Amino acid sequence: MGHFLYDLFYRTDVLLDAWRTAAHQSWAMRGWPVVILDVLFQLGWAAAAAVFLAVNALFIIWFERKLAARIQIRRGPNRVGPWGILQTLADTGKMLIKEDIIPDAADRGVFKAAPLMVLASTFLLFVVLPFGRGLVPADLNVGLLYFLAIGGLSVIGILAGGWASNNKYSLMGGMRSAAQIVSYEVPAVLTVLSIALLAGSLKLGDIVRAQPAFGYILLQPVGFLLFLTASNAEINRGPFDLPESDSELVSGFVTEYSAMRFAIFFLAEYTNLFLAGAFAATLFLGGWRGPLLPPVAWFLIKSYFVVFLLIWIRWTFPRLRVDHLMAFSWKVLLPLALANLFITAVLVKVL
Amino acid sequence: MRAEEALAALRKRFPGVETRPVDPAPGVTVPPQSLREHLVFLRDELAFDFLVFVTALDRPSEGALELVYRLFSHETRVSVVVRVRCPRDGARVPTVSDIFRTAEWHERETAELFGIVFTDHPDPRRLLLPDDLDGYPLRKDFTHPNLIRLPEAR
Amino acid sequence: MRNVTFGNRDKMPPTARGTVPAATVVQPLPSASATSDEFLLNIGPQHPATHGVLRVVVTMDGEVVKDIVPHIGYVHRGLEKLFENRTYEQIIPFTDRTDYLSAIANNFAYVRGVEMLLGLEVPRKVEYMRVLMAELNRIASHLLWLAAYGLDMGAFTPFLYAFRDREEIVAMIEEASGGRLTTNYFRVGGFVHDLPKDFFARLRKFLARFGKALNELDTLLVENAIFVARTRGVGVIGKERAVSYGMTGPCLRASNAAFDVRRDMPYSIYPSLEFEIPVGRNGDTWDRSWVRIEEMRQSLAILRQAMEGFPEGEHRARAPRNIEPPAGEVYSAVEGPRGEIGFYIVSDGTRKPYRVKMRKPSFSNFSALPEILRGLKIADLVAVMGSLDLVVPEIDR
Amino acid sequence: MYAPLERGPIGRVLSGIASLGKGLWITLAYMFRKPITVQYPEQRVVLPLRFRGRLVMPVDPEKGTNRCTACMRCVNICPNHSIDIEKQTGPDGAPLPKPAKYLYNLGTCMFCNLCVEVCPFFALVMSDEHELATTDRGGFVRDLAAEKYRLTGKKASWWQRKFRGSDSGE
Repeated sequence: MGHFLYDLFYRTDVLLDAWRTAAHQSWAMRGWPVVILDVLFQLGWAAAAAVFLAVNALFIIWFERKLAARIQIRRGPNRVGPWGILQTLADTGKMLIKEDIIPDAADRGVFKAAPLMVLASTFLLFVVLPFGRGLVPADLNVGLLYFLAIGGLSVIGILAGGWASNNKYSLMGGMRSAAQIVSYEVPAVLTVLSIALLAGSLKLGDIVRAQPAFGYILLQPVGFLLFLTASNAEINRGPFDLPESDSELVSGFVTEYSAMRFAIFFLAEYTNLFLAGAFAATLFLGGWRGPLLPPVAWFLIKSYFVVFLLIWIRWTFPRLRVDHLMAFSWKVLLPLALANLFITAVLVKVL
Repeated sequence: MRAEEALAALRKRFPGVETRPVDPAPGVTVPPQSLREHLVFLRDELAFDFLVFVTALDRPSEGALELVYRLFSHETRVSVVVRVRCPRDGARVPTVSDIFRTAEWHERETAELFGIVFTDHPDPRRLLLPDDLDGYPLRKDFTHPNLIRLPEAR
Repeated sequence: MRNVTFGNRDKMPPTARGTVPAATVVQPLPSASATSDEFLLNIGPQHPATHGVLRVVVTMDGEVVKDIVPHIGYVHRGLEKLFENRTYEQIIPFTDRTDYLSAIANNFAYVRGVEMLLGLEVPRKVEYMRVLMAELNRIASHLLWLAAYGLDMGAFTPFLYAFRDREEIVAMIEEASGGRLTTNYFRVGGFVHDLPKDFFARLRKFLARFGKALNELDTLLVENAIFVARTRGVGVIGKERAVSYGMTGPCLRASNAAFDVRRDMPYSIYPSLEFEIPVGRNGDTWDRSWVRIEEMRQSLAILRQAMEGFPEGEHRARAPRNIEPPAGEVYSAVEGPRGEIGFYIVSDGTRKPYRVKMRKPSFSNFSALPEILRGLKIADLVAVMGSLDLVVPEIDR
Repeated sequence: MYAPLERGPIGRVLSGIASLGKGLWITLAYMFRKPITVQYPEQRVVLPLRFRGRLVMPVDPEKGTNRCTACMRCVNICPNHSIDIEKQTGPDGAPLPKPAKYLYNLGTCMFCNLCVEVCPFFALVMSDEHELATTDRGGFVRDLAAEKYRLTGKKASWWQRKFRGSDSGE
């Protein structure tokens, strides 16, 4: 029993592999097509990811509200549940029973689809995210590319939402978001490339294993800051929250959304926040690796530490202006990322 | 320019300078048609660069509206009041919004509250009042169903 | 994009006697733009950045502001008409309500005007109390501006820090007057109550603490690189234009014009106090912010001096029970947090004023908005409008 | 400090980065401070003595009734005409110096305190009641004379000192 628990937490990959092999064998012995089993496995992963997504959102929203409150010498939510931890649950319940309003002039089909598009793109990212040793639905050999490509997809949903609302504020929010996500994708890609150079692989599992004990952050300090900034901008959070800057664009692309559809946008936003933290932890902080504690715990600690950094930054700084945002990406981050990549390439070659 | 010089120059140009009780600022009354040239003179020659406000007083007993332009000089720190009298019916006064930009809104306000037409005003729309309000509220004879007078002291 | 008009002009009833033309709610677009990329954006009356019910219709080209038409009057209460039907003492609480952030400055200007009409001398202690209250009120108002401006700029945290400090001031004012915003503290000839006993202890505590808190706010918002980048060189208005638009207060001083009613039309005990008048150099949005921060520091200095020289005496002069000033007129101006607050009071010798004209700083400051804003971006609109420190009831009155 | 112009381009960039760091430092320090929130319905701030809540006409404990003489001065001073008085009438129909009804319109009152100041008999007090929001406008007009309000606490002694002498202003 002790062995099993140890394996469960520390050598999940061995356990999972053994179990999967056993399942495959028994499945094949009955003469059933193995594809179905694989599909079932993937569905299991999807269910697990969905559960994690919901629980994580509950926690991370509470975490941000509580942390923001601490920064602002307030108490934050403290009425529902111990330390207000169930506040998000109550809010979700409220969202669910609220009237779902669709503006008359909206493009109904697109309007309804937009939140799901955004959520889908964040959901799909869980495919390559290594939670622990072997705890990854599919460790693709192009994992890094997959992360960048799918992560950029959310812009379609945001733009669609902004357009379909038929509201000028929404449209401007959507347009800003498109410009912003596309611009910040470039420095993000270049920074991630230098990681790929160091690790010699695009597979996230390999990248985690290739990192020294302290992670790539000491080899790539500038890269870490660049990635943090770029991913913060890609998930549209302060000080880069221009698509929904409430003092200018009321609420940007979510202005016309209410009830459940708004909740889905909200869920996607906070999942994105976690994903930004998780990928930063995976690429720069050594992912799930760490002494003593089980890999999953290390992974969550590191991810939430990055999330903490992002929240801290959000509640400290004023918002950028849209042209400064672009200028910052193209004139500051891009040259820095290029220089970083170049230096990394030279050093990798020389050393 | 010093304050005394400005006041002396003012007296020279306007012999009829009067000072109403309490307010120490000298006041001059000018006819509507020469208002603009006097204001330009005050602004350019005597450095009265700041139009504090424009308003009017309704004097129904005299059948007149009295426009009040209060100027202040940042340089000499002297105030001057320019008054224009015009009849209550069909009051027309030239705009000064090109001399002092702030007059644009003050004139729009005065126009709708007192019923004065500022000729050549660049933007003669209503400013504060709803579009469907009849009458000029700050005239003494204004009545409106929603305007209820306080009961007199018993 | 469709050409949008607001309201139906044809349905409007004709204006009285036809002398004032009926309002055209939106200026027609220039003919050239009808087919181009420009569109109208209606900001307000309910918008997070307008700080109240005012509305600006902006002609936009993408994110760039081409033209801007402000619409005001949503909270026009006809106060000047009301005043004609109120006795002099009944007007005092209404002056609070013209600008809920600087009720004391408004009280001050009005009460001083009535005292001038009456020829009433107020005790020395009253003057000191008035200056103390006015400066506290100025700090409170500037702190609220800073808080709200932080929100406009997307920084929520300074809001709560500023409110913490403002709360102390408001509590002090509340303890003295009984009201937090609409204080109704001033009376003709003095004050309704004397200062509470522990007022100076509280004030001393506040003065000792607030300097550091102000530096924190300064660092967090006004000196912040993102803030500087967003405000520096944005929304510039030169000295001459600013004066011509009748701007006063911090907005004017940011444009390098050292005009302060406290110094240039001296009143109360201000001539005997030492304070500097901070002046900006460019007249941009950052200068307007910086001037306000500096003004708070100067107000602290004034508070210290007024506290040290605080005399003993009565808190109210012997004023007649029925205030019936002799016929005459007066213009009484004070330096409010937003600029020159003036009351032009015309008396006809009865208990009710013949006419009270309120000269309010936000009115003139706001009228310069189209000039300041043309060619900037929509995000600048928020930055510039916030930096003007508008209080809408004061614009509409 | 009038900073941003004073420095060269490199100095501006460096001071800009420094300003961001300083901002982060300030917010980090605040994370470890105690919240200043007052948990409103449970905790309440102490209202100052001069706080102006709803107008009441307290019962004078010595007289057992209110102190109003229906002199109409509060009616006349009220800027919004929020107060009206119906006098009691004697057997012969002549009005008595007592209010039969003291009507106070909470909906138009602006809590200016003028009626309290003008009252020569100290019949009126601005109470500490401030949670006055309701969903029903009908309850806004109240008869203060019929209410028989009992003033308690510090405010009561403050009020009673005013007409029993030894008024120290506090």
